[in-house]
Amino acid sequence: MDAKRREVLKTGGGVLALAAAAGIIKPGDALAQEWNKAAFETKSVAETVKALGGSGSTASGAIEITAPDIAENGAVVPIAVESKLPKTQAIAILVEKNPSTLSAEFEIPAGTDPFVSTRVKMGETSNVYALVIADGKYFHAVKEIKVTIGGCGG
Amino acid sequence: MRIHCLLAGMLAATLPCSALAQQDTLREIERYRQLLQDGNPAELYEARGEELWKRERGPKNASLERCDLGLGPGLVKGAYVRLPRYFADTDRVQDLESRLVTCMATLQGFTTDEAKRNPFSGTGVPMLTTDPFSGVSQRSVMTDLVAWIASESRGMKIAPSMSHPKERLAYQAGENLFYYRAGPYDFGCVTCHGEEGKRIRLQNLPKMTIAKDAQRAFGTWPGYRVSEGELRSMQWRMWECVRQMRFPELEFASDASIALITYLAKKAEGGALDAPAIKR
Amino acid sequence: MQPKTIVVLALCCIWVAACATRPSDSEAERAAAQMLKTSFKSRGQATIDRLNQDEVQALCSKYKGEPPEGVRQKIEKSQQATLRYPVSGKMMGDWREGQRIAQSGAGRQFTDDPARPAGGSCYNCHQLAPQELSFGTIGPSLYQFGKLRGSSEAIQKYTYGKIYNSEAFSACSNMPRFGHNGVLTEEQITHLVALLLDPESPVNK
Amino acid sequence: MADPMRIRASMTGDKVEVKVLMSHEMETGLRKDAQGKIIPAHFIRNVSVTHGGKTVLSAQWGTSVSRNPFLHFRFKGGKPGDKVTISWADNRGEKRTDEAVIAGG
Repeated sequence: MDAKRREVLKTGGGVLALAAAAGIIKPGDALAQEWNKAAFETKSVAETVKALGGSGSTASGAIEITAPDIAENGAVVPIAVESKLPKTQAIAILVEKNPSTLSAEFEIPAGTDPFVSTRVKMGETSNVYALVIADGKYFHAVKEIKVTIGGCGG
Repeated sequence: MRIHCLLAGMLAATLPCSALAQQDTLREIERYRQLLQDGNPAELYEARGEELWKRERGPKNASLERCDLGLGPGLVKGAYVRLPRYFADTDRVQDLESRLVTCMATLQGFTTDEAKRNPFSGTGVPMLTTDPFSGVSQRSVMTDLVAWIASESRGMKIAPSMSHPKERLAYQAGENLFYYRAGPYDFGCVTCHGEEGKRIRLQNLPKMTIAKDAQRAFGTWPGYRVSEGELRSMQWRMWECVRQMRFPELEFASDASIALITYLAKKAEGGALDAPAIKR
Repeated sequence: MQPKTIVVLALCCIWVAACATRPSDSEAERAAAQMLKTSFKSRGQATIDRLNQDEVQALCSKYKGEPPEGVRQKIEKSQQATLRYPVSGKMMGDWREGQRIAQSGAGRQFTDDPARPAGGSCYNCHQLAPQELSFGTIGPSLYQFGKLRGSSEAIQKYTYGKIYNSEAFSACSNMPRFGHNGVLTEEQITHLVALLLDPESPVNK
Repeated sequence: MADPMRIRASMTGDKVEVKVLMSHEMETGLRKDAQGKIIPAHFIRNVSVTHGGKTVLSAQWGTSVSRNPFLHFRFKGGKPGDKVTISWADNRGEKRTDEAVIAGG
C-alpha cells in the first residue's frame, strides 16, 4: 500500500476500523447466514454450478476476469470479476484443479456494483471460472492462470 | 519438490518455448506483483504491534513505551531507518530486533532467552513445498513489533549511524562475513548477491554492493511474504539466507546477524524505506 | 552560514573522522572470525564445523571471488587433482532422471531430511530445458549444451568433471563442487551429464 | 479473540469503495503438522457488509480463499460520514464485527 493511502487510513475520516463490539447481531449479519456445504465440496465446475442451483452455464463475453496470466506464488492469486450482465445477482470464483472447486460466492444486491476483487489459493496451474447468476440464468468466463514456483525450490 | 516437477511438466505442456515466452513470463510476474500491492496484510501485523508496544507485559508488568530505539526513550517515529547503531547502555551495536530483546529484558523483566524465543511467525522456515494449502501459523510478538516500528519510518531515508568505532567495526566485520564462503555448497552471501541483474529461478537478486539494488532490497524489509502468509523481518531474512547457504543456524540477534545488517544498511544508505512491503 | 556549507563541512568532518578511526582490516577479520564462533549453532545435519573453510573457500573469500592469476592457477591445479571419474567409464546416465535432479533445490539444509538424496539446484541458476520458464541466470544458459558441443568422450569427461568440481575449471566459481563435496553421487552426476548431452534430452531439442 | 479488520471505505464518484483485510489463518484442513497429524480446517465461511441497515454484500467462502483475506467491492447510496459494518463468522463459530466511517472522495 502506498504512503498516501496509508495516510487516509490513519487520519482521513477515521477509516481505521476499531474494535466495534463483536457479536452484535443485525439482520444480514454473517451469523444469520447459511453456508452451502455441498457447493464447497464439489470437485468440478459442472458439479459446482449444480450445487449453486443451476443446470448449466453459458459462456459470456460480458464477464471480465482481471488476474495475472502467471502467478508467482499460488498461495495468493489476485482475482477480480466484473459482470456487465443486467440484473447480476451473484458472482462465484471457481478454480478447476483445486481440491475443492468453489472458492468463494458473493451475493450482489441491487445498488452494489457487480464487481468483486479478492485473492485465492491455487494448488497448480488451472482454469479459473467466474460464474455469474444474472436474472436467474447462469453464465461464465474462464481464464487460465499458470502457477510458478519461486525461491530456490529447496 | 514434487510440485516443482509437476509444474515443470505442466508448463512444458502448455507454453511455447521461445524467448518471447520468457519475456511474457517476466512481464506477467511483474503484473502479479503489481496486483498484490492493493492490500498488504502487513497492516494487520502493524496494528497488533502498535498495541503490543503499549501493552503491559512480563514480570515487571510494563509496556515498551520507555524503550530507547536510539532516538531517546519512547521515540519510535524514524527510529528504524537509523538502525543499526551503537548503544552505550549495552556497549553494543544493535539492530531493531536485538534492541527489542534488550528492552523486553530491562523494561519488562523477561530473561534474554524468553525475549528471544519465537522471534519469527510460524515456524520461521518457509514452506518446503510450494503448496499453498500448507503453512504453519504461530504468532510472534517480535514480528508484530517490528512491523509497526518499521511502518513508523515509512518513506524516510535509510541513514544508519556510522560515527562510533564499534559501528564501523560492525560494518567491516559484516563485509568480511558477506564474502565468507563455506559449507558443502561453497556458498557465501556474495554467491547470489555479488553480480548485477541476476535471478535465482524467477526472483531478481539484488547486488548488495551497489546502492540502487541495496536500497531496494533493504528498503522493502520487513515484508509480508505471500508464499508463507507471514510477515518477515530483517533478522529472518539473514537467518533464511544463511539456512539456504547450507550454513549452521544463524542465531537470532547474534553479533554476526547484526554485523551483516549493519553492512547492508550502510550500502542502502540514502534509499527510502518502503516497508513493510508485500512480496512473493 | 548557508545550510549547504554546514552540510559540506559536516560531511568533511565525518569523512575525516571515519578515515582517522577506521578499524584495521585485521581487526575486522578478527571480529568476523569471533562472530563465526559465537553467532552460529549446529542444527540437524548443518553442524558448526561447516564454517571451517578448506583452502579454496579461504582463498576465494580472501580475494572476494577474484583471485590474482597465480592464485587462480594454484586453485585450479589443486582441484584438478581431486577429479574422480566413474570406474566403469560410463559417464552418461538417464536424462529423465537428470531432469528431476536438476529441478530439485533440496539438500544439505538443516531443514532437509538427510536420508533423502540432494538435488542439483541446476534450474536455480541455469536455463536448461526450454519448457521450464522458472530458471535462474547466475550461471550461463545451458540450453542446447550438447547440441552445440556433441557428446564425444572428451566432452562427456569435461561435463562430468565440471559438475564434480567446478573449481578445477574456473577458480572461485559460484557453482558448488557437487562431487568433490559429496553432495551428488557418481550416478546422479551421470544423469545430469545425460540431461546436458543426450540428443534426446529436452535440453538439446 | 480475533484481531480487528482493517477497513478502508471512501467515495469514488457516487460510489463507496470498500477494501478490507481480515486477520485469519484460512486453514484448509488438508495440511499436516510436523508429527504428520492433520491440522483441522479453520476458515471464514460467511462475510456480510451492511450500510444503513441494508446488506450491501454477502459472501460465502471456502478454504481456498487466501490467508489474511482481502476483499474489494463498491456500492451506491453511501455518503461521507456514514458507517459501513463488516462481519465475518468462521467454521468454529468465531466471529468478528468492525465498522468504518466512509471518508470523503
